[in-house]
Amino acid sequence: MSVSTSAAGVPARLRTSWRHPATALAMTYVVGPVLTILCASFLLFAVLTLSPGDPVAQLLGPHASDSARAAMRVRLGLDDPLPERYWHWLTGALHGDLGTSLTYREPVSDLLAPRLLTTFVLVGMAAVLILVAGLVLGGIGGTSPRWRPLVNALAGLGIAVPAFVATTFLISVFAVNLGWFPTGGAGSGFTDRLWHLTLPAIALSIGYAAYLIQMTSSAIGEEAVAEHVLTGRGRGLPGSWVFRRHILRNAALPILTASGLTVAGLVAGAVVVEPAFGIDGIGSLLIRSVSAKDYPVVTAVSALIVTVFVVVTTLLDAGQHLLDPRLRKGR
Amino acid sequence: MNNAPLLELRGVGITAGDRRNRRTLVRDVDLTVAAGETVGLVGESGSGKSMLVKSAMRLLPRHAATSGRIDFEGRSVLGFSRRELSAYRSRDVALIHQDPRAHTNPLRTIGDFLVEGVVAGKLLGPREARQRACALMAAIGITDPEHRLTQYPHQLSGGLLQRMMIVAALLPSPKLVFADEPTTALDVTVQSEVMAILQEQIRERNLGLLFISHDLDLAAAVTDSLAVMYAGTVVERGTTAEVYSRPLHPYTAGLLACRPSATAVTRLKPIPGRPVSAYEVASGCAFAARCPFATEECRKDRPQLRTVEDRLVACHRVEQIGAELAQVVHS
Amino acid sequence: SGGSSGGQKPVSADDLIPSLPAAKADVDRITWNLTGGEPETLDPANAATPQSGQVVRNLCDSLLTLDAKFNLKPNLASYDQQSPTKLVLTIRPDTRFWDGSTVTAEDVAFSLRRAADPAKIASYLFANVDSIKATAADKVTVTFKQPDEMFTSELANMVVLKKAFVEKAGSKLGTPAGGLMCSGPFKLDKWTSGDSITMSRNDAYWNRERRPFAKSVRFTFVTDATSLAQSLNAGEIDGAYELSASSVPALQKSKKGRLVFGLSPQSMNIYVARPDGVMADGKLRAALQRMIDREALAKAVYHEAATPLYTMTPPATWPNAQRAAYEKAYKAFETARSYDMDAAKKLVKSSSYKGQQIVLAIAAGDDTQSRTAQLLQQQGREAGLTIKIQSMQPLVYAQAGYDASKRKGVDLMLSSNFSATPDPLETIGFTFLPKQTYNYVNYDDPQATKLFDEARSTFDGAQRAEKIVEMQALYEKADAIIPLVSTNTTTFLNDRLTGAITSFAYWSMPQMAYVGAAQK
Amino acid sequence: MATLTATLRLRRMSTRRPGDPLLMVSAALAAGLVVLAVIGPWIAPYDPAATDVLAASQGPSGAHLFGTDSLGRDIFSRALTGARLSFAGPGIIVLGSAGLGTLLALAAAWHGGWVDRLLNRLLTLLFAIPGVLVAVVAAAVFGAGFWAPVLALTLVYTPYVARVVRSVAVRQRQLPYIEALQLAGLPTWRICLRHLLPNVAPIVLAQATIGFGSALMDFGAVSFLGLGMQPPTAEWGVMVADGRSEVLDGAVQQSMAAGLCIVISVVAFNVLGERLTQRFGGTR
Amino acid sequence: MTTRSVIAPALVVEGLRKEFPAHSRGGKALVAVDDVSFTLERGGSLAVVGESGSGKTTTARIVAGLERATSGTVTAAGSGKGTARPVQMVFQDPFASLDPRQRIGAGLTELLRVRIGLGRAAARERAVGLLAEVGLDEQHAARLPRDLSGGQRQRVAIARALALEPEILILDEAVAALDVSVQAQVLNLLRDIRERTTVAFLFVSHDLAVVRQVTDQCLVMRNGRVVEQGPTAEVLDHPRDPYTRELLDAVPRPGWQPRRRSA
Ligand SMILES: Nc1ncnc2c1ncn2[C@@H]1O[C@H](COP(=O)(O)OP(=O)(O)OP(=O)(O)O)[C@@H](O)[C@H]1O
Ligand SMILES: Nc1ncnc2c1ncn2[C@@H]1O[C@H](COP(=O)(O)OP(=O)(O)OP(=O)(O)O)[C@@H](O)[C@H]1O
Ligand SMILES: [Mg+2]
Ligand SMILES: [Mg+2]
Repeated sequence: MSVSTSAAGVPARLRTSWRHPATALAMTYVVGPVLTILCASFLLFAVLTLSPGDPVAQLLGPHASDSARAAMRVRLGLDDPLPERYWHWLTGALHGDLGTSLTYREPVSDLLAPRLLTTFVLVGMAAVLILVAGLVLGGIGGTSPRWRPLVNALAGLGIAVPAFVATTFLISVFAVNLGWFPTGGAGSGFTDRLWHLTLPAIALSIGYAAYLIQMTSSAIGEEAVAEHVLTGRGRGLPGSWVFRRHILRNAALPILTASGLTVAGLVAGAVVVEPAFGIDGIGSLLIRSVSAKDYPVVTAVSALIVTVFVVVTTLLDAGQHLLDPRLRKGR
Repeated sequence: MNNAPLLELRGVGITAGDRRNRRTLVRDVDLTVAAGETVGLVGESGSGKSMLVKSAMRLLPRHAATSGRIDFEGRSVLGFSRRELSAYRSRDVALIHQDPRAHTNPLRTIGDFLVEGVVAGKLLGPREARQRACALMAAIGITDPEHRLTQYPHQLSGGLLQRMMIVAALLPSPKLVFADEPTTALDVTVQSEVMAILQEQIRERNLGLLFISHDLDLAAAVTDSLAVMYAGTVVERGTTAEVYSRPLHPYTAGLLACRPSATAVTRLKPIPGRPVSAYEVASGCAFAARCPFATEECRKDRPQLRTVEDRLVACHRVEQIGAELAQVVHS
Repeated sequence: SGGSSGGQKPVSADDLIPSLPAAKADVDRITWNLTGGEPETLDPANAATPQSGQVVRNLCDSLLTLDAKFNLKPNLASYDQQSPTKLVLTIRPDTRFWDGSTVTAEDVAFSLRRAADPAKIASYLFANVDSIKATAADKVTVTFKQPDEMFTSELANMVVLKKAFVEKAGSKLGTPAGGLMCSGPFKLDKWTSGDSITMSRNDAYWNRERRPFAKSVRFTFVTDATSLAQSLNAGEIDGAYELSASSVPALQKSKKGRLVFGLSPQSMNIYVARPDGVMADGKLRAALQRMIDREALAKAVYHEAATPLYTMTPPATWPNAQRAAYEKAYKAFETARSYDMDAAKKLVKSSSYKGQQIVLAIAAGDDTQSRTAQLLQQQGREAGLTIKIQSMQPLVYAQAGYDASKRKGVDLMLSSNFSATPDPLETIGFTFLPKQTYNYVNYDDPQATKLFDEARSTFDGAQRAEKIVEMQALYEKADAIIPLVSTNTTTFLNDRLTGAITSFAYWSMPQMAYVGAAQK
Repeated sequence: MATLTATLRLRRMSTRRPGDPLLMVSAALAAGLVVLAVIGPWIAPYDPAATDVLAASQGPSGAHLFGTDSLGRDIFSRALTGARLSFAGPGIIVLGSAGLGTLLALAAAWHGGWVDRLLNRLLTLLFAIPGVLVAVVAAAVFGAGFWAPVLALTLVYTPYVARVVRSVAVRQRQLPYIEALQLAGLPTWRICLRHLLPNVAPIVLAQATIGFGSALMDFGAVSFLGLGMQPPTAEWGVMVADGRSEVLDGAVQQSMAAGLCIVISVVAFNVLGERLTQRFGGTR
Repeated sequence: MTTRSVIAPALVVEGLRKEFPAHSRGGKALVAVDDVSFTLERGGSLAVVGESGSGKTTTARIVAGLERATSGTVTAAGSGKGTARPVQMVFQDPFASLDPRQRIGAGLTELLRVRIGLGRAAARERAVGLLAEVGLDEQHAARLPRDLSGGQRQRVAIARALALEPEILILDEAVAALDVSVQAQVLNLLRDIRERTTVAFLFVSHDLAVVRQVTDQCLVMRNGRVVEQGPTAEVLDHPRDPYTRELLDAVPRPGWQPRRRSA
């Protein structure tokens, strides 16, 4: 996905000039992210609420009387003013109550829990694939000028294969023609689940892995020609020493960032892949709930995706501050 | 070791670029540095000074190639095996760069930086190396050396960092030091101090020094002999005193003449035109276009270095223009 | 593959199969897919979708039931229409809930009253009901405000819950957390949200004959046609109903199992969406009837999982006893509305149509609807009509079904209908009585209305058929609905199993109880 | 200082290097694709909507280069015709986001201070909401179709453009030539439009080119999910989705043809964008 | 030169102070310029020298109006021409002080037309004249900055500054980035300009030899403060402040030996 593939770089954080160190830290790592999550969830909540289509249409079927519909709307609080509804949802969410699904008539948290597990396994597998492929191939591309063109070409191609095209291709080849893998479902039990989720994980990971390969390769490549690396060479340091302590150590920062962002974006990527493979994770749930205008579910899932993203980027930020002495001690 | 000079360059040429457009950066350079001798290499920006040093350490980028002979203590540097090269770089020579900040790894401490050369080369154990580094720092007047070891490059001023570069260069007790414009980025007062330290240490240890600068006055003050470069070639070579007081090449003379005097207000005598790079010169003397004495011959044939009055000069018309040159400089 | 449709000739009603040969032995486990996806709820009063209804029927006993050929039979209760406005249900004496407690008349009355609550989807069925009372230990009496012949057949889909349990479960009833308490042949084991519903055999089931062959049944929720077909082919899933038309060709070739078509009251129609607009011209509607090549549609889009349909009420809604009467009337329409592009073109020419855009609304994301619409568009072009397809958000589309304001600017609506009972009256009522939900064109013929009311109060099948046929002759003239195809129930069953009900009657009976091993 | 000069010279040298074969090839390919997209509907051998049930699901043949789909439509014609819509969406997305992003970036770079900080906050917020989510929700609000995903993706892409352009513009803004122009008393709008903008334009172009590839994929993805363009529209994402139901039958031609079209286009524009970025020295 | 000082000064700077907010948390504000006062005579030439970070550039930028002083006043003689600014500036980096996408001639005519209000033809003519004044000819007008050498660019920058007929020309290390052989050309040009026009120079530099050539007043700064001030020759030949002396001692020259400051 793009946004997926175009996902790049860390959102530049504000460097606020707050006087007190503790305030500044809290600002960067707590208040900012929380504000972002709140704003994002409110935006989504508001936009969705304002969208056309009456959820009651599905709840009561076509033959219900107008008064029954009206009563249902009141019961669900659909006619309350927007801020009130959001506040209601938010306070509930803070107490662990994400509301009740309109279509499934059960608590959103009950809907989410099993699907989160599925999505988590899928995303986890994809993350492993991405990190392994990205770091290994990227490392080869970054260090070996001989292999670099091939690695770059592979990555360039991989980035251009959207998950949904990969999905179709993989199903046709590995599931239908070769019959090695199932085409859908999440499976049950550990190995069965892995087996079911292999193709989806591959489809999900292609674009991201290619992106990571590029980032890794170029981070290492750039670092390898940095002047301080030249100094190291000029001092007769062994190649492996220079590679580990100067190239890898320094390239680790951008690579870590790219890896983190990739993994953070995976949950969103699952939105495309899950429905295509008939996997009932939170991605499929989101798509279904959007068309049913099941706004408690959509808001919860969206908030979850945004939260994962924000938490990961915040951690990355913190990680950078830890790893980079220039940031650590101020300037 | 006998009489062979420490470093000897014979007919060194450097080209760079890809197959379709290769450029000559340095052409046919001869240069020697004897043990305990300080040789100055001066020339304007782009004349190929840094490239020459890099080639002497075999640090040229991949797309650049060296031709000719480079011998260190009679052994061909260009023919070194990997291990020999590593030993050569770690024990025999050291390089001090113009921009210390770019040449130190921002993510590692000064301590790591100082000792890694000797530790990786197994010349000293880590603890011993740190002690030696502290001793050396103290000797060149750096206060609180222990604390400095734990600091990061960004926490040090440029002058201090350049002194650290000197410490790092001297720690493995090399025989020859390349100093590539070590003070260009520094204030005059700091420059004076850094130069004093460098000179002191070089003299104390009786090391060879190839000192690169575009400041003729500075080079003249600290070196025993001088080589003047223009457009990738050495145009004049001799003892500092002679070259400085009585230049034989029109370019050297022009350089001396165009420096504003620190003591008197005079109308300057600039060299017309602009400095060119080696690849911009087709045939003939590179300086011909700017030389007031140039003749048809100068424009056609490239003059070779030849011995004139104990000196090497690359000019067809040395004999004819000697008197006029003296006037140019001293009027 | 078992006696399914012969590949070449179009599937006709005679080729349809009501059920597969009876099961021979027990099986441990059956995995069955709910093609519509995960049920939203198992609360019987709201279980109106194919998938939720299907599951509920296995868990909870309906008062009456159908057989594979749509004949109404007593089940948990037998009925006695004591007068046109009074119906007495007698509950079998030996029936028990899963927890062993007896099913009482109070439970039955409670379940019916609960379904009649206006906040429940099924409540519309109770429009004519006056009261529901437990009148004896085993008797429930239903009285009507006006005679309602349809109510009885709806009892095949009316199930009984244990009152005490329902009151305790509250709003959680029928959710993964709340569960159910019924008396059906299967007990609900576990509903794992997002994954599956499992149920196991109720060994204490009162109806020995209907004792399930399968020890346990697991329902999966695969919605993607490709995935489903692949899982069926691989034997991972044993069977499924209502398979998507697009997977028919692949499954017909399957070596793992057989694909069977059965009679179904489901149909695909075009509704004229509003009384005004370009489609107000009757000639144009008549042209539509003739320009559509229903055979080609059944073939190309449904891969023969459908049969051309020429009246609004599909043959499956005809009561078996009066089949001949209905069929005779139907044949006339079949001839009059047969595919004839020249006739269609003439009709268009003679109409007031001036090349305006005719907007055809479909539900976004519905593959079959989309293909059907594309074919219609193409045939419209041949006939000289410009049809524009407008995909509606599923929710908006659902709303447009009953809310005229959402149909603004829409001329035609593609819509699939289904009537759960073998009784044409229900659909006719909603469509051709004044002010009814689907009466988009404001059809109002007092004569037809009168016939409808009479038919509804006629409990004699033959007489009712007469009235309905007469009424049909009236309302079909309006061409307010252009029937396309009657979609068959497609069933796939793994060869290791048999016994499945393969007509749409499966929806009104504990269909999983019939499925068992093909071999001893 | 001398080395500063030297590196600048070096850069100048590299930017004037005449031949970048990859740049030329990708530019030609991209241009060719755009031309095809424009004239596609006119040169398509068949009516892309014409169904022919008798010739359904055929493999590639002389009459049908890529075969036919399940309704018997010519896939080649559909792919050709589909190029127009498949490109129009991303085209608008890229134009919109590049315009808006550049505007915001210039404003932030010029004013600095709170304007910059506000923009930064806004971008952080937008970054946190995944694009697919926005597109999905937009489809829910405005209804599936062309404009909902296009507008949503425009919004999603804006911060990416804005961030890159902002960093370049800030760098330019700090260069003395801008200060010299200010000192000379030229009006701000003139400096921004006549001097700053032309100098960030190459990077905007490069960014937009890469963005086009991504937008092509995202737009297709939204259609694939059924929330964008709807069948029977000939559009690549729709075609991939449409062809999925035929995959079981072994008829992969529709999905694969459309998928390949997407991949080839994205590669062309990505490579072009990357070469442009390299040439104009921006950051990715 | 002495006769000039009779006229009203071109620039009077009094009690200039500039603080930059602290970079990092908890840090104190950085005082870049602290109580700097000086006067620049009309047609005069004042050098500001000092080590790196002493506040030279900051002072110059405040005078130019590119930075706002924390306190203190800057009074520049109002230019008679009305529209044009009285202060113009030439920057250190010749590779960054021209719009890389604008041709030399176009840049000059733009200024002349927009700021001076000349017509198209007049502006072009004047532009050629200006280029000639800085030793460039008409053919350079059609070039882009990247096609010029560093020295030529710096000439163009000077021409641009002169185009607006300023009272004061600030040169911030304007020759520092140039090769020595070219530096001399530009220094000579600056001298010519001083002789030809009445523009006053505020010449920021750390190179004392250069300062001697082009200025007649001198201001030595350290840590934002003025440590010594006076006629250039006086200051350089008979420095009174130890810091000035140290600066002078550090300049390499024949027979010079580098020395350690402390220890
Ligand atoms: N990596 C490289 N590839 C190609 N050309 C290079 C490279 N590095 C430098 N050059 C070119 O080589 C020539 C000599 O460069 P070099 O850096 O040796 O000059 P220098 O005398 O050290 O100048 P300076 O005083 O600016 O440091 C210049 O024309 C420069 O543009
Ligand atoms: N925009 C700014 N924000 C914060 N601090 C600044 C800023 N500009 C300059 N300073 C600081 O103010 C002090 C004086 O800087 P200034 O540039 O005026 O020195 P300078 O004398 O011109 O030095 P150089 O010779 O290196 O150009 C320095 O410590 C510098 O770090
Ligand atoms: Mg150099
Ligand atoms: Mg400065």
